[in-house]
Amino acid sequence: HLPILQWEDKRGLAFTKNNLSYSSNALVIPVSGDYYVYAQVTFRGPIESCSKTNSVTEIITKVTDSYPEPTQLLTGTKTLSEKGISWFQPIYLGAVVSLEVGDKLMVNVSDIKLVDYTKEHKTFFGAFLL
Amino acid sequence: HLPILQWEDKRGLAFTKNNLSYSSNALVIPVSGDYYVYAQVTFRGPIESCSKTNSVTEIITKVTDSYPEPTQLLTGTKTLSEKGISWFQPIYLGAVVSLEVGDKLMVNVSDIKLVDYTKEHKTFFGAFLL
Amino acid sequence: HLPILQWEDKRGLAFTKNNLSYSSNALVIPVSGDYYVYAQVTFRGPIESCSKTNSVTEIITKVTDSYPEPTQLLTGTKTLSEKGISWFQPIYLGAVVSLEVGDKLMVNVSDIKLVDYTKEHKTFFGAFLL
Amino acid sequence: SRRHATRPPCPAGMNWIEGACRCCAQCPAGTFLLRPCSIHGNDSVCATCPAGTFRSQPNTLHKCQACYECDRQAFQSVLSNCSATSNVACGCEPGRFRDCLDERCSDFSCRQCQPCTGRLVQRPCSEAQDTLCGSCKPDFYTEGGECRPCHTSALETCGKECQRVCGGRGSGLEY
Repeated sequence: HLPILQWEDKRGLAFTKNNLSYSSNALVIPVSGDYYVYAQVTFRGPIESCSKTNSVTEIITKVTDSYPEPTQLLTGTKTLSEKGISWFQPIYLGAVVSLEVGDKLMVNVSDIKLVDYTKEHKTFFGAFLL
Repeated sequence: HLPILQWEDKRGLAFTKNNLSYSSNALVIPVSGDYYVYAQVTFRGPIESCSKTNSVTEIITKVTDSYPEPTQLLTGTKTLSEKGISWFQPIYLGAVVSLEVGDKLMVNVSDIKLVDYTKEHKTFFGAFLL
Repeated sequence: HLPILQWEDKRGLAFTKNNLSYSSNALVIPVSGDYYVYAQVTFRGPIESCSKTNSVTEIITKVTDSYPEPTQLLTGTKTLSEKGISWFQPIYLGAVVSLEVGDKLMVNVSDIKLVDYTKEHKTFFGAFLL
Repeated sequence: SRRHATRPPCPAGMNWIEGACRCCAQCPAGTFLLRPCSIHGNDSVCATCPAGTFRSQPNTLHKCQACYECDRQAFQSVLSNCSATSNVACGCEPGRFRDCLDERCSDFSCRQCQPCTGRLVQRPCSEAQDTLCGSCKPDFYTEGGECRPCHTSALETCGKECQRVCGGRGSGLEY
């Protein structure tokens, strides 16, 4: 599986409420219903590593006790044409999904070393019940 | 007019409820009000066709009985700098629009052959009443 | 500070309601709460100016009486690889933020001359209370 | 306020069903949970995944997952169709190989295998990788990175690779 991002859930602009909690890298759904789920990851490079990056991918995934495999809910995949020079690439995803109590939402990325985690307003993740 | 995308509305992650229905390639608004409307289209190429693609465009459009022409609600247009090699380009759009009962929402694209229709989590479309 | 965009708030698709008002380039928050705030800016170039553009940035900012400096809420920054030829680059941002009555929301951009303001469906800004 | 009832762990082969507040037997792969079980726990009502959907594992989900589709525009071909228990598997049309987007290769396009014109094939084209071309075939000579047939080479530039062909043709050559 692709690496899973960790998130800040209290400090700065981050917060959780209405029993939507954050634990072990996942938002935990407190009540069944339809949620608007969204995330933006800002990728940046190049980084000193042998592999040359051709693309970046962000996936919002659901894990549930009712099924042994994660379900990919939303995917953003972008090829990169910036060669060698320093580049930035944000990917925003958002949509309504039906979720059950206890479901866990996570964000996976193609390469965690490419994620710009330096500023909370560039990479963020959230959900709200409709 | 630009080609209109067709959507799956029942299988997998797709669903409709609260009388927001899908018919003839459009979401049909059941009650007047303000809706958050969103869509992502993942474009990919190149495809073996004479035309070399310089840009991709996604437009969420409204058709209403009270006016003979479609109204462009949201537009995402992106030029492509990937030359010849295989490329992926997602475009996400979302905003609040005021809609009337019976209005129809559709997604138009610049070139339907460039749309990645292979996975439901890469190309999606929806709306919810505020 | 980065330039602040001005917005149309009445004509065409634009509207304000529920006391969420627009004044001096800002949306003014009428009641404290959690809001989904979003904006898309379509950038386009090149423009006749000496500076060659390497990147474009869009920031949704909060200004509040309780703090003398603006707070960056959401940022989208993208490097450009289109050389010299005409290019388009949309950046969409959206997330839930906690706001207080009287807070002002604005959109800043890296270079106002690069903003495609010609069509309301290409560049837009809004918020709604959850 | 209502004390949050802690959920008992379910026995193997059973999952907790929130709505029914009890453990129910899992539905087998290829099906989904149509109706939760009664208090007996083992009488979950399962239904077969509708066409175009699948579940590859035992589950207590209300829907099946939508099958992927192979990307015709990218010259993908169907290796195995989607069934109730497995997603579609896509490969490349003959004469093409996978150009993967990243290591996972869940997204790929199918590029034409290079023909190795005038060269020896060191490794034939396969689903996973392009043909690997070797050196020029016999009776071919290299020019500008390409392999050309010896009979096309001019007499005066006839190299040693082409002695067999040009040597015979120009036997009366004075030095």
